[in-house]
Amino acid sequence: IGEIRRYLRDNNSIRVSRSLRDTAYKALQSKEKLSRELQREPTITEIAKDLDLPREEIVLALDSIQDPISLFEPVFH
Amino acid sequence: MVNQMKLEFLNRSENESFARVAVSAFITPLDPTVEELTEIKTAVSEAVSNAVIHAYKEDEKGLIQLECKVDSERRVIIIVSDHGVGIEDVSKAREPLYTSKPNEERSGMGFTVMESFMDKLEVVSGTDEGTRVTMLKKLDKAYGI
Amino acid sequence: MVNQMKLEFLNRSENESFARVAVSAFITPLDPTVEELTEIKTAVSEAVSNAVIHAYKEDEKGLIQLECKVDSERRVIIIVSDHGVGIEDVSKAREPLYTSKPNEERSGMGFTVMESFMDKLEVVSGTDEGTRVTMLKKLDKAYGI
Ligand SMILES: Nc1ncnc2c1ncn2[C@@H]1O[C@H](COP(=O)(O)OP(=O)(O)O)[C@@H](O)[C@H]1O
Ligand SMILES: Nc1ncnc2c1ncn2[C@@H]1O[C@H](COP(=O)(O)OP(=O)(O)O)[C@@H](O)[C@H]1O
Ligand SMILES: [Mg+2]
Ligand SMILES: [Mg+2]
Repeated sequence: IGEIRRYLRDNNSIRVSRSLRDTAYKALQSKEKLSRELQREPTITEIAKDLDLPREEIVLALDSIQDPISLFEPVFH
Repeated sequence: MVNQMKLEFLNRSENESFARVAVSAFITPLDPTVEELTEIKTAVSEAVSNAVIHAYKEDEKGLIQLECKVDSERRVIIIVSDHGVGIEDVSKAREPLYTSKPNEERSGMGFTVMESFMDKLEVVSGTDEGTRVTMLKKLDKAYGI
Repeated sequence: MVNQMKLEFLNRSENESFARVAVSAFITPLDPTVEELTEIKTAVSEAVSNAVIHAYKEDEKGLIQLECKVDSERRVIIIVSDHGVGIEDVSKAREPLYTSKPNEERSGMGFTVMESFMDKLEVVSGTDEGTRVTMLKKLDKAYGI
């Protein structure tokens, strides 16, 4: 446990907000790439595999960058 | 029901994002596409933000419940409820562009968005009895798993 | 209390990840460090997996509750509870390496992990009365917000 803590301290003193934004950016790129390759929308699992990240990171990150509403609203205005 | 959960949280606007992520995480084992997930999240946002904005009087602390069930046919059922002021005329409230708060830049499109992103929408409400919004969406077949 | 929420879910192993993400999303507005969030998530995992694995008899469907509160001093309080078989001897259960299921590759380190990653750990339990694990962690002050 001491070792895990030291590892975390050395590597992760950054804020969650920044880390999530980085992951979200990668996830969007991966989504574009996989959409082209698969000729359909990729699933969360496929993106997670592509980035070698846990699915839960992807889920959290995808929510951190954009409010889906703000993506959608211009259609109606 | 293959899996189910319930959330309860305060009527604070940051809990809209919390509810959205909680639902996303809960249905992630079904491996939805990003598009399906975005649609469900958007519908959840609209239902929860309605409860945050409309259900309780200004500065009144109120609780919002969200229930989610998934079954073996990949159906996702989401129920958002509050014990707030309720809606007098539900059919009018569901009309596109109708809003009771035109001065606050509300679009009046919340129910329309829920309806178009989900397969089914049911709204049960009554003055001073609170509101209960039930939404259903059947996910496409699973690709990745 | 500045914000609070409650979850309730079935004792299914996939809900461990659900609980972890839900707690993460709930405390994200406080913008913790990645280290703090990882520690909290690991502690939540241990508490929830204990309730999934130990609280109910095999094949018994049981409910698990998780409550989370954050206050104005950046304290995060997490309570995980079940209504399962309970723990006869809590101090023994909390000892490092103690496990009642040595044959199933349990490490017996669950409570030790919770204790070392959080600032406080309280375990209240009794045979057939279920178990209630309360954990507290104070987040470092925020620079970014
Ligand atoms: N949970 C609720 N409690 C009370 N009233 C509600 C609730 N949800 C919706 N309403 C009413 O229904 C109307 C239409 O909702 P909606 O289509 O989401 O538009 P908007 O939120 O932009 O006003 C709201 O303006 C409000 O009067
Ligand atoms: N929610 C619970 N319900 C019943 N027993 C529990 C619960 N949580 C922990 N225990 C008991 O405490 C012991 C120690 O827990 P822990 O330190 O997490 O080790 P492990 O889970 O690897 O066995 C468990 O083996 C179990 O006997
Ligand atoms: Mg609305
Ligand atoms: Mg354990």
